[in-house]
Amino acid sequence: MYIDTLFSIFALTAVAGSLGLVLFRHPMRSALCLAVTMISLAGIYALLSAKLIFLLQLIVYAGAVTALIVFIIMFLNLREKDLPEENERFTYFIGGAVVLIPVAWFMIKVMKSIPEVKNSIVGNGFGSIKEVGQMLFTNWLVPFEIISLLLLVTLIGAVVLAGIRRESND
Amino acid sequence: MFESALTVMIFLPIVAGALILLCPAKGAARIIGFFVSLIVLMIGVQLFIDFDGQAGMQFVYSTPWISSLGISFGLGVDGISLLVLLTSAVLFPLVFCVLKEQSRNFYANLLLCQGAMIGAICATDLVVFYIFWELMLVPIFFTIGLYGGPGRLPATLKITIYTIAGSLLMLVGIIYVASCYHQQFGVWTFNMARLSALSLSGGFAGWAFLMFMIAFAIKIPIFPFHTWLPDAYTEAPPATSFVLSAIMAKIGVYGMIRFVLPFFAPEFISWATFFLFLGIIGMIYCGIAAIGQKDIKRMLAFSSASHMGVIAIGVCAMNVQSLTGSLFQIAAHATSTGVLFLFVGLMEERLKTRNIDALGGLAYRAPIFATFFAVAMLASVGLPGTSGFIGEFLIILGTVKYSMFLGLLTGFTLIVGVCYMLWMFQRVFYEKESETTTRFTDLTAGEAFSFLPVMILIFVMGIFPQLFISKIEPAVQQQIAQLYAPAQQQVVTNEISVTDK
Amino acid sequence: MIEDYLVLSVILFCIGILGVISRRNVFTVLMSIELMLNAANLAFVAFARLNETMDGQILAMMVIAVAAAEAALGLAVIILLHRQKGRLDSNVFSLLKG
Amino acid sequence: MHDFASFLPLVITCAGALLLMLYAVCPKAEQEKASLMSMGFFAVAFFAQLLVVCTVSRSVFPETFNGLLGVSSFTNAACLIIYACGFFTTLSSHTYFRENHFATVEFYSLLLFSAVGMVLLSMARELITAFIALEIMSLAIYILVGFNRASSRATEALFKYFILGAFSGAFFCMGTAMIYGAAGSTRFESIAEWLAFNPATTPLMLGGAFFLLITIFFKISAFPFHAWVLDVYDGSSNPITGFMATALKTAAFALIANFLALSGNLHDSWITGLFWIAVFTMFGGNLIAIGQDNIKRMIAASGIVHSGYLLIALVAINSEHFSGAVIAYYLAAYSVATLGMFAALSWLGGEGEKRVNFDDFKGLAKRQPLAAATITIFLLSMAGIPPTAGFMGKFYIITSAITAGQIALGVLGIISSILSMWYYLRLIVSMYFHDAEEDFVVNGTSLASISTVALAIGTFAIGLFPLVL
Amino acid sequence: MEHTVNYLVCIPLLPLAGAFVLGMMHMFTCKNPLPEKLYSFLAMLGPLGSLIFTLIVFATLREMPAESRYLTQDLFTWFSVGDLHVDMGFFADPLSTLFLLFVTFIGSLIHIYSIGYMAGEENFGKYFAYFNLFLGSMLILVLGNGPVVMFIGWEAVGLCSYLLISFYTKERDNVLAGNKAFIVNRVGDLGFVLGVAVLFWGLHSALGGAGFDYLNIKASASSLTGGAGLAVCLLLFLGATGKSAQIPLYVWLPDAMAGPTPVSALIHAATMVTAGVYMVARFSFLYASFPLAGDVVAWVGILTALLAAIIGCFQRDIKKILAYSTVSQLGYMFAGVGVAAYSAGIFHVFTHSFFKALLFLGAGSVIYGLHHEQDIWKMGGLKKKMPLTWIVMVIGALALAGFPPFAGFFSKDEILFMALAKGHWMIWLIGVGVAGLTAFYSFRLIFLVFHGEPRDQKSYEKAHEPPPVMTIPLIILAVGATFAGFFNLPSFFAGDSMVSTWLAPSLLEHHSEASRVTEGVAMVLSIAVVLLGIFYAWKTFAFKPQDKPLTGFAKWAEDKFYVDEFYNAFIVQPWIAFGRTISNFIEPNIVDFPIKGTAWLYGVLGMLFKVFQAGYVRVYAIYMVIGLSLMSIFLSQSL
Repeated sequence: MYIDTLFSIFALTAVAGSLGLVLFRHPMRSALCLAVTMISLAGIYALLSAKLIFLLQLIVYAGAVTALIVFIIMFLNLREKDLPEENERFTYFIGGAVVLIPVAWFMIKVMKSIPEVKNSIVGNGFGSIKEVGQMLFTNWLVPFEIISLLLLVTLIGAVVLAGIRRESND
Repeated sequence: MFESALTVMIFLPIVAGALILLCPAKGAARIIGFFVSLIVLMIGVQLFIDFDGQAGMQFVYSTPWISSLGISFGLGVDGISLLVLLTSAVLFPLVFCVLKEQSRNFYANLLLCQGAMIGAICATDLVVFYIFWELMLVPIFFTIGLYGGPGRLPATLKITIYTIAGSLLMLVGIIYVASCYHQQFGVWTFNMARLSALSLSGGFAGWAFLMFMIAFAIKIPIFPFHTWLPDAYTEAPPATSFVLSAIMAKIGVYGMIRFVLPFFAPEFISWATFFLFLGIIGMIYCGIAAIGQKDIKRMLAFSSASHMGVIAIGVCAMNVQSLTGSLFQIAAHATSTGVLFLFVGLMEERLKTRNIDALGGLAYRAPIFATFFAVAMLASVGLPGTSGFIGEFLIILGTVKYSMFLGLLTGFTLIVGVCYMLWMFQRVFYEKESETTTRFTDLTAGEAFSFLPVMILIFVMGIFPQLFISKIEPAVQQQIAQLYAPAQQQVVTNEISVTDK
Repeated sequence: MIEDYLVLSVILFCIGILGVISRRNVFTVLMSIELMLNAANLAFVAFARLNETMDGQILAMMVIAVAAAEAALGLAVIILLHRQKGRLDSNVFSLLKG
Repeated sequence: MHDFASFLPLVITCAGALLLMLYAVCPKAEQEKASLMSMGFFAVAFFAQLLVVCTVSRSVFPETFNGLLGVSSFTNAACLIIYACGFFTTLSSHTYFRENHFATVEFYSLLLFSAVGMVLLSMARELITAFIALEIMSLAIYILVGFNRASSRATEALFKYFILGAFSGAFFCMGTAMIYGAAGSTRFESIAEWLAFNPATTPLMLGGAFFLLITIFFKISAFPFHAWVLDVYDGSSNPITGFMATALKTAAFALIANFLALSGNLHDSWITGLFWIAVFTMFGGNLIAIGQDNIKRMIAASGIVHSGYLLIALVAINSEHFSGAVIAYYLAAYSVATLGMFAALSWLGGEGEKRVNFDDFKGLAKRQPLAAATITIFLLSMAGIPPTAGFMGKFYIITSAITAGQIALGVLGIISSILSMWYYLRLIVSMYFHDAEEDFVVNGTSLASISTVALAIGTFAIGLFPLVL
Repeated sequence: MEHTVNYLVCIPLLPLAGAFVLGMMHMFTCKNPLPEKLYSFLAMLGPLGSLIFTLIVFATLREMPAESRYLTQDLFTWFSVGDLHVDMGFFADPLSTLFLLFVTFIGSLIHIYSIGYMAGEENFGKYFAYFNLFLGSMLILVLGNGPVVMFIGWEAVGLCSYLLISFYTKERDNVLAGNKAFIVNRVGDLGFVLGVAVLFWGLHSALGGAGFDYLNIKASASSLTGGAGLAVCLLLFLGATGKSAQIPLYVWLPDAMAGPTPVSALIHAATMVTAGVYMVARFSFLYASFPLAGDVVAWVGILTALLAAIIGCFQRDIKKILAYSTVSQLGYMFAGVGVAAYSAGIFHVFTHSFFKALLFLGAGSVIYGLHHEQDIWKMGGLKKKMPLTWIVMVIGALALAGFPPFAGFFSKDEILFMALAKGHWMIWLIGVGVAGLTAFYSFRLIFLVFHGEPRDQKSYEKAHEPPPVMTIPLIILAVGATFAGFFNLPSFFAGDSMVSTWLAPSLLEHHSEASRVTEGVAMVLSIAVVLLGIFYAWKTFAFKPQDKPLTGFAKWAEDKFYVDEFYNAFIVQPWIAFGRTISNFIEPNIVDFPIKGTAWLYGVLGMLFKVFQAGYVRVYAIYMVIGLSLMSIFLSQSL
């Protein structure tokens, strides 16, 4: 089926991207790999009939967040000597993988416990902007509202931490 | 006696102590402390006079505190606690009279300590008991740490952590007992009398029993839980050593009689021989250790531990005579060894040394002091006619009933005591005068008059012990009867596994 | 099969964890965390598909928002760190220890 | 009273946060005024909450906010604690920033924001709401931790806390996803319904709860997710450390208790796990605390131990009639003592927190007897010496454990509290039994000293009149 | 018959009150002492008052019919716990009255003597305070209505003994001797207390809560079963060996001579040391029912007599010789009571108190005259300088040696004869041998001190007869030592055994009859042995005796067979060494080890965990992941 084929492609890209993200030494390359993963995931969301999420993933993640990260990397003007050597990262990666085997095994076991459902595109309203939006503003109003608080906090935080500060006792 | 007499006895010193801490006047502290303790003494004596030996728990005061767990602020006195209470009420003014201690802080701590101790003695609710029981350690910690000798820091940490370790374990025991009651009767209560209906054994109860026992064994202390004692008693200022040995250790014995016997009767009966044996080992071991000491206070510390071993033996022998003996000895020991600590304090105050080898010939320079010291010492070795004899005799008599062999071993207390005491007395008071001793001055009239009541008490307790015994004996009879009575409500406790699925 | 999606989510999640523990570069660590959040999102969406309720998608949306906020703050932190030491090696920041 | 009244304190805090944020923009804004304002907001919120506790007898309609937020006596108690913590933290901050000059108005705004997050967290009856509240709280706290940009220690603390916090947050998401997969909803109500017919050991539910718990364990610094706590406490400023140690823990415990109390089913399936976590947390914390020379690190480590005690209570909670009273009481007792400690440290720490080690406080009792006495009271309370609140808290916890049949846990808890005695006493020894090496000059009476005394009195008051129960 | 009187208490109370008054006076004025006359006067009031009351008691008892001849006075309940009910009360029967009589009488005499002996001493007042205290205690011991009250006196006399032995406290040896006396006595007291305890538990059902006094004990004694009864007897006898210096606890008595000589006379010869005999006699009803215990008593007694006599033959110190002779004579007494010849034993106590007090006081005069010289090898020829002392000493020695018709002869012979009559011929044989040794050493003393040439000219020059206040008591005692024996003239000499008859109601005695011929032969034999002893002493020491170092057995005997050294090496030193070991090693390193070890372990783990806090954020993440991993493993099992 084409869904499965597409899934395989997206999945492989996503995994490859994520591996690249983790293993590339320079953050710029990692950031690009992250973008690849994000985009693959967006495709997967589409396969899962989550239209709105598909859009958001592309706009917010692949777009805004990755761009922001890339921007900051450029902004900081990182040179080779600023970056840690990290020759040991493969050792840690493999060691970590060994440690993680039980976790992964556990999680996969958990995930595999679900009933076998074949994925197919669900038509109509499922996952569309209107339906999701309706739910968001009725049932899920509270989280939506408090996310605004969260963003406010982030705003202040970014200003306080990285912005110009007017010292209190000037 | 007015209804809230006990409450006053507890909180008057505590409040006065807090006030002393807050008020800046330095000189007044000692006088305030003295008068407060005097008031407590008068209430205590009046209480003793009004006490009716046959009437069980008296001067009861109770007000609910935490109702969801059935905890109430309950106070009362019965034959078991009477003498301990009397001791802590009567001997305290002495501390304020004789020692010229440093600061108001010190007196405040002493008053807090007295309040807490009286609280622990009078409490009829286990939680209230526990609170006071722990509370009384705090002033001890501070007085040793602030006013003790050169090795005070390790000593005070050791006594504090060691005894708290024991008592915290007891807390588990207390809660366990109450929860057993809850399990069986469906109500929460920490009231001693109601909990006495339990007679726990088996399963976790055995551990709970040991938790109680170890807490009290550390406080008493019973061998081998005594290792905090020599350091603490030696490094503590004299008043604190006095309080520790004269009263605080006794509350351990009191607790054992009051709580362990009724709650864990079957366990206690089956463990009694073991603890009795520990008491004997402690008595002999500490008695022998006392011989090797060069520091007179350290020697007294070991002596005190040795005597406490005897008192513990009396409890473990579990009959009317031995138990009465133990209770009587609680008061008697305070008048003898406790007072000896004060004497040594005086001596140290004047001579700045406690080293036995540096002393000698004190008796020639200070006959009154020597006489008083000798009286207390003889009481401590249990000379008939002094307070020390009755208790020791009853304990030995009772232990002989428990077991001839153990009785024989207990009898060795007669010998071990005199060995170190006489040798010490010889080197300190007799022989040639040493250079240090020439600085010594005899007791002043004030000091002599302060100690005189205790000296009289030593003889009164030796010659008219029935005054005291008649008030405590019925309660002891009842306690023993209850111990051996087939438990009316045997609680079978199931082993509760570490985790429940 | 839905579970394939979930397994993918698990794999990404684990790779994210590996990123956090194997890297010293602060940027990469931050991105690894983003990856983990994405993996969780994938699980949300997959479960939403499985349960055929859209709640999961809304949840995923929320997570995206939170992840964005976190990323923003994280970048601010990185700027701060860079100002302090001029380096982005996480091991450089070990003043507090013991 | 109206249902919304229950949310009034939250609204007040939130409004306060926003107002202060706006005030920060004002060019004449002064941080000292801001501190007084936030003090006022916290006080008003506290009394509003008190009013709510005393007057609202009905519970909120389940339909309100679609059941995503809920109010119970336990959340009320937790909110009270959070507001009080906020109040006393502002008091301490007010004094702290007399000698440390890096505060701005935003500081107080963020403080209020984090309180909002905490309150939301304790009220949340839905997982993603909880997650967002958690993030509000955490992000605000991260910023507060790193507020002193000039200090490399603060920055490092911020960095560690942020990375690890975000890392653990991802687990929360994953857990939520799994629970959503299992129960089809993330609302507590629906989960409880689902659990009524399905075992809690259904793999997805088990895994979901597991990942959720990991995040909470991280926030309450349970072993082995504890390692950050020392460094972060060490690096952040005194008032914030106090706030983190108390309010944040309260909120996190409120969430975990609410969650586990969903159904007996769920709780029972976690007893074994919680048991071991509690044990390791208590003992690990103790062993870390023993080697510390820095008071803040010591308190951080002791905070781990206290989390262990609270986990005991979690093991022992009875989900049939969950009131959370034991947990709330212990949190209150712990908060009072810890806040008091940090208030005193804010007051005595001096410029740039120059006095932080045990040795720095040698002889304090001779120079500042009142301060030494109050610190002693707090330490005794933490150590659980009667008649302080800490003792009663410990007493309730052990009682609840034994009542629940967890005797071994009770015993281990007690053993751990024996072990903890050493490092508490060590500071007292330092203060009282050594001679002073400096004068401990502090500039006059300050709000922190007042709050120290008030909290010291509170320690006894809570201990002697445990009204919560 | 009315048995309750109200004046018994006065007998012990008067000296005790005297002791209190004197003690207080001395304590508060010891820097500038009051005149000695005042002390002397006050000190005499107590003993004399007691003597008068004793005489009243005696007279009252004589009025009573022999079967129920006793007086009691219960003051108050001393203590009453459970079944145990002890009244503070006094009890006078013929046995105690006999003791009262000679204690008060000799006590008074020695008080008078002391006034002279102690004149000019530093602690004159203290001495008399102690002396009065002793007398009061001894009277409590004798008068107590039961074993527990008796124990007050029993311990108090031990205390006085301690105080008076170490009277010259500046010398370490004196105090050590005092300590030794007290501690050894305490070992005995252990036996006493345990004996009383076992006795009580043996009888408590029979007593049924009645007072634990002699009358009730005697009434219910039959309920005492075999093992317990034997244990009671042996334990009580252990007490007696302590107080009365028998094997194995005799070692303190010779050292006790460190005290002033009148003290030795009164306490360590005449009165206190006989308390053990009194006690055994008091419990004669028990010892009579458990013959095995009696045998033990008799054998211990006679062996002590032999051992002490042998040692006594080789001592140089005049007081040590007398001390060993006291031990030896006490051995006789125990042999007597052991073979159930209670009245004979008690009678020997009675006569012994006269002649031994006489000998000690005489020795005291010699010492006083020679300014505290005690070595008999440095004396000699004192007959001329101190004729009166010489006469009384010779009387004393004859009485001690058991030469007829002096007091010792009748009492000792009675014991020996009773032993023979009851079939204990070995005891008799040893007893006779000891009699010979006794004669030898007592006359060795006489000859070396009073006869021959003065060996130390300097002290001889200064020697003088003591003042009358000392000599008058000597004369009175000499009269007593001469004639006291006639109080109990046996039927062999057509006497009426007055003392035995008097004592009969108090003692449970079965008289065994033996033929007059046996009695006569035994008597002649013992007199012959005594004469042999005196003759040998005369031959060896009367003319130019040689003070040469002893060798072999004699050396052993002179060094007391190294018993002290044995005790020292195997009990005292290990005890002290053990004490030091405990405090230096065992306590800190073994008993305290769990505590210290825990603290150490705790510290080490703390350091370890400090290392774990590495400070790297990645490491912390790794901890989390490891934890996660372990928990996953754990949880996987339940999937």
